[in-house]
Amino acid sequence: MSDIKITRRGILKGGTIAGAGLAMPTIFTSSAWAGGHSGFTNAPTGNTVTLGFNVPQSGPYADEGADELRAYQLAVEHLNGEGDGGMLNTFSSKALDGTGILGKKVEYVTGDTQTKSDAARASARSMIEKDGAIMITGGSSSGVAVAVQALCQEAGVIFMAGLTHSNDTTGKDKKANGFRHFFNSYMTGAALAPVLANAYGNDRKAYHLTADYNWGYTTEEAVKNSTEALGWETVAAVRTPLTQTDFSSYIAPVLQSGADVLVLNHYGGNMVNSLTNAVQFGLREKMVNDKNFEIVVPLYSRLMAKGAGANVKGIFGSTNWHWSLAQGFTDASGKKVAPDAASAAFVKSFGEKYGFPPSQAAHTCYVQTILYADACTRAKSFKPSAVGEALEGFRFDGLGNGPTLYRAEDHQCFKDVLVVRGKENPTSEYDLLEVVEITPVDQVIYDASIFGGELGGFNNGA
Amino acid sequence: MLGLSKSDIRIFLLVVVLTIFAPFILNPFPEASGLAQFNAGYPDLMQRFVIFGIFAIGFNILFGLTGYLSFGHAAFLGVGSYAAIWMMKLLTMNVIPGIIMSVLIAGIFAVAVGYISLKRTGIYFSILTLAFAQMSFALAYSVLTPITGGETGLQPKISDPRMLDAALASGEAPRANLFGLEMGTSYELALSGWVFTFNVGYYVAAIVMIIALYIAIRIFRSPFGVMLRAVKSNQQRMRYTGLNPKPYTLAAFVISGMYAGLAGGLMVAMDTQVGPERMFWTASGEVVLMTILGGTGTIVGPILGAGLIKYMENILSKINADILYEWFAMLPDSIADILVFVIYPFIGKGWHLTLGIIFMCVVIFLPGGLVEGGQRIGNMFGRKKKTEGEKSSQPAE
Amino acid sequence: MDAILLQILNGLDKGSAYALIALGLTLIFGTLGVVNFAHGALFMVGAFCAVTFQRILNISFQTIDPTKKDFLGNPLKVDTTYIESWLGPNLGSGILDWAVPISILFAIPVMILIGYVMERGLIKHFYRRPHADQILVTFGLAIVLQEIIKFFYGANPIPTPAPEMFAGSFDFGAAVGLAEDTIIYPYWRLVYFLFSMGIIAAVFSFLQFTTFGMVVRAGMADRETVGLLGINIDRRFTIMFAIAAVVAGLAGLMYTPINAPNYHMGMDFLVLSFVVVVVGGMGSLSGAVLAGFLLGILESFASMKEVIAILPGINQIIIYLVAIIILLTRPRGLMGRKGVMED
Amino acid sequence: MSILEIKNVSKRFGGLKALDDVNISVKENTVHAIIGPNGAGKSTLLNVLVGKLIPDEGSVEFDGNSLIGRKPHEINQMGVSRVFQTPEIFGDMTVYENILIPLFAKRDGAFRLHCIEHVEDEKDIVEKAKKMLQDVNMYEKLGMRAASLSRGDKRRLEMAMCLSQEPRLLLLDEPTAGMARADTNNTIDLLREIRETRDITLAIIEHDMHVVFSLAEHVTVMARGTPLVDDKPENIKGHPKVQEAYLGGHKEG
Repeated sequence: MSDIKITRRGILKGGTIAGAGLAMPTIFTSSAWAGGHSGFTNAPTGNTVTLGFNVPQSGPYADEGADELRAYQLAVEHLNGEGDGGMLNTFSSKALDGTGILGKKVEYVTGDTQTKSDAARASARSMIEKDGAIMITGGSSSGVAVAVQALCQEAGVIFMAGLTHSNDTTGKDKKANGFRHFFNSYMTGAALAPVLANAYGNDRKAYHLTADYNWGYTTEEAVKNSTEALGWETVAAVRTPLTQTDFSSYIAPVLQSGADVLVLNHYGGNMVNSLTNAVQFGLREKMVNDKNFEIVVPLYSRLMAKGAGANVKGIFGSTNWHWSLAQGFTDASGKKVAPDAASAAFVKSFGEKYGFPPSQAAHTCYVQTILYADACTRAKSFKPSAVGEALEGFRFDGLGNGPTLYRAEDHQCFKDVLVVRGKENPTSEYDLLEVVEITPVDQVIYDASIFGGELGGFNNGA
Repeated sequence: MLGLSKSDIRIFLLVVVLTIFAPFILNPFPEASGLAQFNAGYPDLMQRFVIFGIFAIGFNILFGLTGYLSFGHAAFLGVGSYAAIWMMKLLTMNVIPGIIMSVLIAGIFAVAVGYISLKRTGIYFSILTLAFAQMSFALAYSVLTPITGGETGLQPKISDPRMLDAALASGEAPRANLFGLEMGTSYELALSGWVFTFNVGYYVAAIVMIIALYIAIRIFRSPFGVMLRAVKSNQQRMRYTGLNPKPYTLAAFVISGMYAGLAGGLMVAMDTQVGPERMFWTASGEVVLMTILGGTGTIVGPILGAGLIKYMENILSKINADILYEWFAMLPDSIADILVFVIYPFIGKGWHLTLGIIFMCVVIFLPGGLVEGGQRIGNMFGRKKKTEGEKSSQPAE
Repeated sequence: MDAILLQILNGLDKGSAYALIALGLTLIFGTLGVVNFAHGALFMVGAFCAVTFQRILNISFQTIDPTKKDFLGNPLKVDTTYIESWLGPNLGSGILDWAVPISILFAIPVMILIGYVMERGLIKHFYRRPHADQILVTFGLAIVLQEIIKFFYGANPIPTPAPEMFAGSFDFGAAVGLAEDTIIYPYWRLVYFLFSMGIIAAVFSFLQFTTFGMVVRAGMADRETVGLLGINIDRRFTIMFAIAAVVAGLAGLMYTPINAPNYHMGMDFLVLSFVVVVVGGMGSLSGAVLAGFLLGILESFASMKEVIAILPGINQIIIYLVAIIILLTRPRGLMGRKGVMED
Repeated sequence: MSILEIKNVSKRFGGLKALDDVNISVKENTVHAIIGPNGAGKSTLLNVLVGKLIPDEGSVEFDGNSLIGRKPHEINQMGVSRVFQTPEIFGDMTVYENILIPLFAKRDGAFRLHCIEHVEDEKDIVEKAKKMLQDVNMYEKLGMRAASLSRGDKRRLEMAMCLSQEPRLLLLDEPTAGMARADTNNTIDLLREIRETRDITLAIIEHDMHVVFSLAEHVTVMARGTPLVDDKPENIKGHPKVQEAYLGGHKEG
C-alpha cells in the first residue's frame, strides 16, 4: 500500500515503472480520454511514443492499405535514425535528427479500417484507448477520413489524413485536430481543365458518370465547373451506384447523347470497371462531332490503374504525386523537367526496401508522418494544440511536391498538382502513368470559406 | 427470484457478474507483457461487446424462437442510429431521448417491413427483408444524403441547434452524456502490472444490455415465447388450435427490430457517428452469424457469438508481423521466422481467414454453437446441471 | 427507341451473367437442398483459374536491357515469357493473347475437383442440418476461399483482357440500317452472351434428355422415393454439385475480360444471385434463367438517365424493388414449386 | 338439436366437382361418421368445415353461426377442434408445452402479447395441463420431445390437445388410419370414453367399418362428392346404395 500511483498505459509500456502496487482509481470527469497530469490525451511519459496507423487491410482497398503501411514503417525507421533517412535529408525543416520524436523512440500500432467508417473508428479508438496512440493516420477513402477525423477531435489526438480526396475532409467536415496533405476534388478540377482544353480543344461536350456518394458529387462539381469555365458543355451527369460492377448500361448511351468526352468520376474498383467497360465499348475509336472521342479519369491511382491494365493508355487524370518525378520528364509543351531530389530520395529508400516504387498513397502517408514528427519537434511538445499550431501556416519544401503550405484556415496542404496520362509504352508493371504537367499551386488555390464547415478549436482531451 | 426459474437465474446472474467484472476479466495480461495484445478490456471494445450482444439477443428472439431468418436486421440498427444522432443534433446530447427515439423509430420501421415481409415464409421472407435493408443502405448512401450525410455519415457539430442544451463554452465540443456524466469518462485502476479501465459508457450500455437480456429471458419463458416456438414448430397445428400465427410473428419481428434499434441508438451514444454501411447486407449477415455461432435459440449464445466475432475483428486484426517477432524474440531467428511465416497469414490482415475457419469448425464440431461447447466442457467436469434450460424445458415442480 | 433497344441488348447481356450464376445456385438448391453461400466464391475461383493460367503462361526469364532504366535508375530488367521464346513471337504471343478462352480447358478439371471435394468433404454432411448451419459453414468456406486467393493475388483487380480479335465493338445500328454508332456492342460481351446461352442449353438438355438427368430431376422432386428405387442418388448429386461448380466457374472465367477479377467479386455477386434465384422461384431452373434476364433488363432500363431524372435513386434499388413486387404478387417467385425452402 | 348444418355445399377444383350439393346435419352430443370410398369428397368436406377451403356455394352453420369465410383459427375459437390423419403436434417442443398451447389459446384467444409473465406463474393453466396429461396417462412423459413419442402416443397427445380446449365439436380425420388392430381398439375405447364423459359432438371421417360401427350413432355415406345415404349404422350395413358405391369404387375397409 506504499506506493500510490495514477498511471497511463504509456508508462507501463515504456517499462519505467515496474510495479505500482495497489493504486487508487482516479476520476477524470471532464473529458473522454484525458491523460491526467500531462494535460492531454495519451501524453507519452516513457521513452517511447506510439503512433496509430489505421489503414484498410481487408476489403477492396487492402493493397493500397498495404502500401500505406509500408510507407509508415519506412517513416518510422527514418525517424528513429535507421535506414538511409529518405526525405528527411531533403526536407526543408531540419528539426528532426533521427532520434525519434523529441528524443522518444517512435513505436506504432496498426489496425484495419476495412474501408468502413464504423470499423475504422473502432480500430482508431482501440489505438487511442488501449495502445495509447498519440496520433492517428491513414485511410483510403473520404468516408473513413471524415469519421476518424471527428473521432480524433473528440478524443483529443491529432489526425493526419491518408488518402482522402473529397472536398469535405477539409471543407464542410473539417476539424481542428485533423490535417490533410493530399489534394482534393477542387484542385483536381482546376488543374485538369486547362490541360484538357489544351489537348482536346475548348468546344467539347462532356458526359459525366459519377459515383453516387459525397466524393463523387464534389469531384463531378469541380470538374464540371472548371471545364465549363473553359468553354466545355456538360451534356449529362449520371449517378452510378457504389455497388455497381458492370457499367455497360451507363456507358452504352453515351455515344447517342452527342457527347465527345466521357468523364469517369469513379475511384478504386468502380474506376477500374467503368474504364474497362468504356474501352470495351470501343468509345475511344469513335469520332463524334468530327472529334476523337476521349475519356478522362479525374483521380488516378497507380495501384488501381494497374487493375485496368492497358485500358489506361492515353487517358488523362490527376494525382497527388508520382514516382516518375524522381527521374524527371518532358511535359506536354515539350519542356524538360529536372528530376526532383526529394522524390528520388523517397523512391530510392522505398524501392530498395520493398523492391517496387511507392504509390501516391504511400507518399502522402510517409509525408504526413514526417510532418507530424517535425511539428512536434518544432513545438517541443506532443500536445495537440501545440502540434497543430506548429503545422498551421507551415511552409515547407523537399517532400516531393515542391513548396507547400499547410493552410491555417482549413488545415489543407496547397502545392502543385500533377496531371498525368496513361503511358503508351510502359516498361514495367509500375510504369503506367506519365506526368504531363505540373499545375502550379496558384492555379488550384481557393478561398477557405467556400466549402463551409467550422474548424473549431483544438482539443487536447484534458 | 425475479420471476425466473432456478437455472435461468443462474445464467442471468452469471452474465451480470461477468458484465460487471468485464474490465478485469477482459484484461488478464499485465500491461507490459507481450500477451497484452490479447487484452480486450478497453472501453470501445467492451462497449461493442454489449451493444452487439443486445443486437444478437434481439435477433435471436425472432430467429431462435420463430425460425424466421431475417437477412435485413442491420437496417433497423441503422435506422435507430440515425434517429439517435438526429435527437442529439436537434435536442440534446443527453443520450436518453436519442435511445428512446431509436427504439421507437426502429419499431415503426419494423412494423412496416415486417408487415410486408411476413406475407411470405422461408427463404422468400429472408429475401424480402434483405431487399428492404439493401434499399435502405443504397438510398442512405446516395439520394438521401441530405438526411443521412451519405458516405461520410453524420456527427454532432458545434453548430447544431441542440435546443435543450445550454450553449457550449467556446472550444468545447458536444459530447454524449447522461445528465452531465460523459460517456467517454473512464476511471482507471492500476494494480502492479495491470491497468483496468472502468468506463461510464460501458456501464451504461451494460446496464441496458442486462435489462435487455432480462426482458428476453422473460419473453423466452412467457406464454408468448411458447407461442413463438409453436410458430417455428408447426403453424398448421397452431391455426387449428385457434391461434393466429401472423400477429405473433409480427410482434416478434417488431420486438427484435426494436432491440436492433436500441443497439443502434447505443452505438451512437457511445460513439457519436453514423455511416450508412452499418446497414449493408454484410452487417445483417454478421448478426445471423453471431447468433448461429453462439447457439440459436439459447439465451447466452448470441452474446457469446457477438463477443467472439467482435474480439476477432478488433484484436486479431491489430496483430502485425512486428508484434509476432517481439513475441518470439527469445527464440533463434530461424525458428522465429518459421513461426511468423506460419502464423502470419492468420493474423492482422488475415483475420478474416481465421474467422472463416472458426465458422466452419464450430458448425462442424459443435452443431449447437458455442453454447454446446460450453455444455460439453461442463459435462466433462461431471456437472450434471444443464447450463441451458432451453432444450430440456421442464416445468418447475 | 434506339435507346430502349440498346438497353434491352445491355440487359440481355447483363442478364446472361445473372442467369448463369443463378443456374448453378439453383442446381445446388434444387438437387441438394443446400443454401450454398460459397457459390459466389466458386464464381470467383473460376475467374482466378483464368488469372492463374495467364500467370503460368507468363512465366518468364529476365534479361537486362542496359539502354533503359528502372525506377531506381538501375538498368531495366526485361521479362520474356518462355512461351514466346520457345514458340516464337507470333505463336507465343498468340497463345498469350488467347489465354482467357484457352484457360477453360484448365478450369474445367479444376472446378470439377473443387466441386467434388467440397461436396464429399463438407456439404454432404450438411444435407440434414438446418439451413442456418448450411449458411454458416458455406459462408465460412467462402471467406476461406476468398482469403486464400487474396493471399496469393492481392486485393487489387487483375487485368485479364480478351483476345485482340474481340476488342472493340460491333455496330448493331449500322447492321440493321439505323444511324451509325447508335447501337454498339462490345464483341466480347456478345461472346459472353452466346457462351451463356450455350451453357444454359447444355444444362437443360442434359437434364431433359439423358437418363442421368431424368433421375436427378426425379430426385429434385422427391428424393426419398428415388432413393427407395435403389438408385444411388447420392453419387449423382455429387456429380450435379460438380456440374454446378463448373457452371459457376466458367461463368466467372468468361467474365474476367468484362470486369477485371478481384478476390471479393464473388461476394459482390452473391446477394444478387440469391435474389435472382428466389425471384425465379426456388427449385426452378427455368425460373432462375428467366429472372436473370428479367432483372438484367430492368436494371438496364433503370440506369437510363431519363429514368433517373424522374425517379432519383431508382438505379440503386431497382433489383430489390422488383424482387419485392414479384414476391408479393407471386408467392413463390416466377416459377417456384410449392413447399421448397418455405419452412 | 343439430350443432352443424351443412346445406347445399358445392366445391369445384377446375373441372372436377369435389363436392356436389352436400347436405348433412350433425346432431349435438352424438358420434357422426362420414364414410365413403377414396375420392368421395370426405377430406374436401372436412377442409370446408375447418375453414381451409371456401365452398363455391352453400352454407355451413355451426351452432347457428355461419362458418363460411372464417379462418381456421376463428373456427377453432368457436369450439371446433380437428384431429389429423397423421398427428399434427408441435414436434420440437415438449409434451407439456404441447398441452399448454391449446390451453392458452382457449383462454387468451387468437393472439395475446402475453410476454412478461412466466408460464409457470399461470397456475390454473399449469394445473389443467398436468391434469389433462394425467387423464391421458402421459404425465410421466411430460418432459419428452413430442417428436420422439411413439405414433400412438402422438395420437393421444393430439387428442388431449384438442380436448383440453373443451370443444363442442371434434372433427377426426381417420383417427385409426395405419393402426394395428389392438391400437385401433384402444382408440375406439378412448373415443367412446370421451363421448361418454363429456358434452361433445364427434364427427369422424373413417374408412374402417369396424370403427364406424363400434362408435357411430349416425352415418353419412358419401360417393363422388354427394351423400348417398344418411342413417343409423344398423340401417347402413345392408343398404344397396352403399354396396353399390363401395363395389363400384374401391372395395375398402
